[in-house]
Amino acid sequence: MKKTLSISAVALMLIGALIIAGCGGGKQQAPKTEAKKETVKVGVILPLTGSEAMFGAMEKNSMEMAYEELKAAGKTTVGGKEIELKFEDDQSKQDAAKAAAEKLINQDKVAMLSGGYSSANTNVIAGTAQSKGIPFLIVTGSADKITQQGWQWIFRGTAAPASKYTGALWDLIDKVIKPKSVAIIYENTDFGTSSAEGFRKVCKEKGINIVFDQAYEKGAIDFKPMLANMKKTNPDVVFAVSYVMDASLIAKQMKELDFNTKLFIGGAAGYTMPEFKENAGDASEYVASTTLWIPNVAWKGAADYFKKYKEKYGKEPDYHGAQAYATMYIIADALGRAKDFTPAGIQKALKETDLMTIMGPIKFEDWEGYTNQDKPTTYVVQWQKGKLEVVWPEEAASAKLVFPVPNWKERK
Amino acid sequence: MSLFGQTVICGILLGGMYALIAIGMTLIMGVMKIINLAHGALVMVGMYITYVCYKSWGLDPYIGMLIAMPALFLIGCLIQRYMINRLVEVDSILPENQVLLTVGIMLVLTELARLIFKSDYRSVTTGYSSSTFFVGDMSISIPMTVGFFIAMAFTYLLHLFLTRTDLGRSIRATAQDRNAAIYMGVNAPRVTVITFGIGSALAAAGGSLLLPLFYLWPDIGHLFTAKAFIITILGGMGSTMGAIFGGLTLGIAESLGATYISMGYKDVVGLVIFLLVLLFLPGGFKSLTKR
Amino acid sequence: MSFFEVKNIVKNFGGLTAVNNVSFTVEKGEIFGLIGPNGSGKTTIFNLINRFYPLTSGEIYFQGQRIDGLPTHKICELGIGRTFQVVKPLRRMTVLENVMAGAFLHTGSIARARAKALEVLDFCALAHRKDVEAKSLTIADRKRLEIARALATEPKLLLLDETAAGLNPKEQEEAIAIIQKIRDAGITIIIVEHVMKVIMGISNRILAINFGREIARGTPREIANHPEVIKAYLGDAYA
Amino acid sequence: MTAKSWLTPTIIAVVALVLPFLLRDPYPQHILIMILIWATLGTAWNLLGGYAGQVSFGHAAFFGLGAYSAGLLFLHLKISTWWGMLLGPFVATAVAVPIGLICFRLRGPYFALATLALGEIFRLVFTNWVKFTHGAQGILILSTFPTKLPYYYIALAIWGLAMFTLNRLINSKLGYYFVSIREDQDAAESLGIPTTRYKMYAFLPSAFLAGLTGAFYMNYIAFIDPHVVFSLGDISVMVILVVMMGGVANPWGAPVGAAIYIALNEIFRAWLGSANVLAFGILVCLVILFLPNGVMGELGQIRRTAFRQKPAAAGGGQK
Repeated sequence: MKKTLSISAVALMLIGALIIAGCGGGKQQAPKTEAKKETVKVGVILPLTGSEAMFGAMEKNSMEMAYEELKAAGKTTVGGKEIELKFEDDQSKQDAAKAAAEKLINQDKVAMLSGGYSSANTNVIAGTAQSKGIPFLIVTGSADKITQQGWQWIFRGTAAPASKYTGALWDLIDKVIKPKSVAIIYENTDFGTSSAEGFRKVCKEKGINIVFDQAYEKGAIDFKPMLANMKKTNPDVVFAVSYVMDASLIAKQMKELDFNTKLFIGGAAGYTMPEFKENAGDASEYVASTTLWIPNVAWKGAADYFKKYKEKYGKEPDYHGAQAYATMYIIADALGRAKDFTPAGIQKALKETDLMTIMGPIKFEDWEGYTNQDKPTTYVVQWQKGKLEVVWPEEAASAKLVFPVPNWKERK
Repeated sequence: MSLFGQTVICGILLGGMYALIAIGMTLIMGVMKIINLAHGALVMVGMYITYVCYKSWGLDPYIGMLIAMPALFLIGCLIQRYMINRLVEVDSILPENQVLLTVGIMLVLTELARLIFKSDYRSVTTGYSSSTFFVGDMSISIPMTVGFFIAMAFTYLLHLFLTRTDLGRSIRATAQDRNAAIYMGVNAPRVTVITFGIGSALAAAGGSLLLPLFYLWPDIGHLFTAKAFIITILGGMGSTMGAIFGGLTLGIAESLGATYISMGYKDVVGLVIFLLVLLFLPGGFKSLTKR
Repeated sequence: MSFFEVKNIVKNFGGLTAVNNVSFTVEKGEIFGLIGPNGSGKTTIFNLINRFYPLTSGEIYFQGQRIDGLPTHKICELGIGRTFQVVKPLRRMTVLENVMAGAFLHTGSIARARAKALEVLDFCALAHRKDVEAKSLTIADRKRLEIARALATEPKLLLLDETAAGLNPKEQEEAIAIIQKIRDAGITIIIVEHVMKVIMGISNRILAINFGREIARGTPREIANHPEVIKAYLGDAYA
Repeated sequence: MTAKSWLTPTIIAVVALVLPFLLRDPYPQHILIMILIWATLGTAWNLLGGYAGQVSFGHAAFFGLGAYSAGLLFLHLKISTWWGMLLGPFVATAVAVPIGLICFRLRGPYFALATLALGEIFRLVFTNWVKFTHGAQGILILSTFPTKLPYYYIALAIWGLAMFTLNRLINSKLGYYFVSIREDQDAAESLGIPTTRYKMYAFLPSAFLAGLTGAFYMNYIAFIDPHVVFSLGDISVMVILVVMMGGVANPWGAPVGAAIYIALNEIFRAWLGSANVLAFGILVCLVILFLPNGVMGELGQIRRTAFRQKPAAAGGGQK
């Protein structure tokens, strides 16, 4: 009996191996109809299922939209070859991200990689790409350390290191807000922790008193105990790094607690998204946030992108979509300039990038310990009458900052 | 002092919400003795039904609840009848494969929701979503208070149902000793089907009450499943009153933990209490009243 | 000092007293019977002896050593084996493996455990079913498996809980034969039994209890004629 | 041991050794490595859950401790994460001792829930103890080897160790005792089996192997964060699924389950797009409904169907 079991075990394992080998031919993805033309493959790894799927889907849509535009303009044909996007789902899990990266590099022989939403998965993809010597252009993953390793194959254009999201904010703080005390709350994720760390560091340099500093686990129903505790310290300004829905709950519950500050500033992520306004309702009014992008930013094409996306997919995109859209343009630009499609050739072309996108000018530079990292342009925005307005830097402003904001009870 | 008061009030209201979700689970666990990891997913389905009612027909979540509950009752009955009850008859090495079946159900429900509704965050903003009243300088959320009292009412109704009706008594008999109940002529498979249905309907009620003040996306279930377990064990499996006490204990413990330790560690506080009760009071709070 | 002694044991479950101040002694080599109506506390006494439940108060001695307070497995190690009224076969193990699980108490070697188990199975006339999974045994064979498994731990004292319950007359005869064979092998036995024919036929002495309390003790004949015992059983019959 | 009983392991060993030369592409090799990782983790779980019947919903704790032992060595002492392969299993085992002492007082669903809670506590502590663990930022290293082959053989060796350990344990007195405890703890105790101690004998090697797997995972994937390695859904529950699909209490259960899980996951991911997790969920339901003891378990069952009979009802109770 033991024997039959073991033999069937072997058989099963072999069958399993054969199946894998079978997919090895790469036949699972039906060849495109225009396959006669040779292609340059670009692997894109995004979370299409799992907890981050919402953003993965938005980024995939945006890239496809950009691709169609480029194609219409004839820019997807580079050096006689057609750019082909190969999307892989990382299931919001890093095992799958690793598998996807391995598959794209080794099986599909992609010329370069892109994608990467969560910091964790971006880390794994970057590690794989670096050890294989394949260029990887990050879309969203913003952990500081990804571009701090000195990894030559990793490029980050449309995303800032998490601790640099606050660039424009400091200017605003120095010139207008001049707070004596700040409170920091942040989700205990990679992005939240890095952002808070960056903010804390600058506060200390500037001698701003941090009166409250706490991390929380995302997905809570009730933030009031933490907020009540924070209210007691009476900070001039609150700086909060939160996911979309935590952000709206925090705003709402601050209102419920009648917790007034001179200004509430979100650290990108949740506080700029349409879902934030929808859920927080009037509690979103006057909430400010740093951000990398908003639809009415001055860069050419930004508003068009927003409009087109909304028409096509029936939903408002946020800066994640813009990142993906701009990334597609960077890819097409770099591949268009590349002398050959070897990894080194593409790496060189990427390095020489100097492109204007809807995210602003993109260049890959080495600075402050970062490698191949674009110097981000950041903005401070504020919700005013249910619309997101740029309030800083002043030259890009679409509205004037309301500061200090009126107390909850003084609002209509 | 007002900080302490505010913390406790938040805890009590939050506890009421937790309790409502947990009542369904404690009923199911009490009768079937299985760990139902799909419970949160059932809450999620209930929330989506209420959400659709709101978006399509403008029904207030409190009314949408009346549609979501029977719908979930039906879904629960089907799951129990055609899936879990099938397993009870099967001779497997580990009875825990029932748990794994609920994991499968959870995956299917979650991914179906994702296919239909995408992963987008949804929310229902009603006029009263963030309305409050103040006692001294302590703020009290109105929808949470309403939810709290509805939770209490459901618990009381369930208690009446379990003690006053024949069906309720059959459910209790099955919970106490399945074999003995069968000898006494109780149709145990049917009772478990109805129990699972009621448990699911209560999960839907909990979800609907949370909808105005929370939000919704396909993976939301995970948040609730863990809480519901903790409360079920704190209160004692199968005890509706225990679920209320368990919910309040967890709510208050989490709030105090968030205020006085750190928001990041509040879940640890809940889990530690959970472990302590498991070890030193294995019957939950229910066993205290029996002595 | 007696071979085995139970002294004033009491067990409360919540407000309920299941065993109330029961004492008895058992001498080496005898068969000691324990009778009483349903729910009178017989099985509870077994569960107290091998410490499935802790005593509320009282003392238990085995070969001069106090054993209440020792964990269950230790009590078995000292030489007290038991069977269960509601049989507990290790369902997915074969009959042989069941008995081997008992035989491993005194050896670490599979070969020796197997030899010992085969020997015991032979003794209990169960050898022909040795490769059957325990879950597919008949009730009579399961009862026998209980005994075989306990015997494999080489007990000096064996607690038999309702070994003949649910058996037909022929199977009861066989059960009696096995019990006597065990006694003849020099193992002391305490037997809880509902089937009067069995217990009256083989016990040296009998203790009758009701509502957790002693109501009579003596030889089988004395017990059979004891008014309290008759009342208890008639009452039971009317219940 | 007869010559025959050595035959199949030898064949498997030979096949496993030459397999990477048949599948030279790094992608299938990566799949094989993932299968080996899950096979080892599954084998560790199977020892405790399948054989001794103690269904742990918290094995991610040991996997994560192994991974973090390796990662933290690098983070704080700047020494290679490979040393974690030595340290990790022992850390996991050491932590398992108090956990075992606590949880083995509980039975059935209570045990399962206690381990679940402990696993979650580890995740939360490692997330929030930022100074020591870097919290959710995780630990990132650069892979040591550019090719897959070294990883493959290390993973194979670990799996071999796991299979060897499992086989040695279950084909000894311990194996009989484990199964006795699983089948009926009271009966086992009454047969003189110190059940808590023997549960520990199953638990400690199980934690050791899980820790070893975790340490290897750190080295191979080259990035860990608490959310991933202490995950309830993706590690603790998934390992149970893997074993249950393959076959509970069957030495080949974990490897077969791992092969099915990883291979199907990849196939579904490639073919079904965003419906891949849905397909997996449906598959889980079907497997558990129709193959309740897993693929390997049911193979044995089919053999036995010939004289299968309904177990007689256990005697009614006097209680």
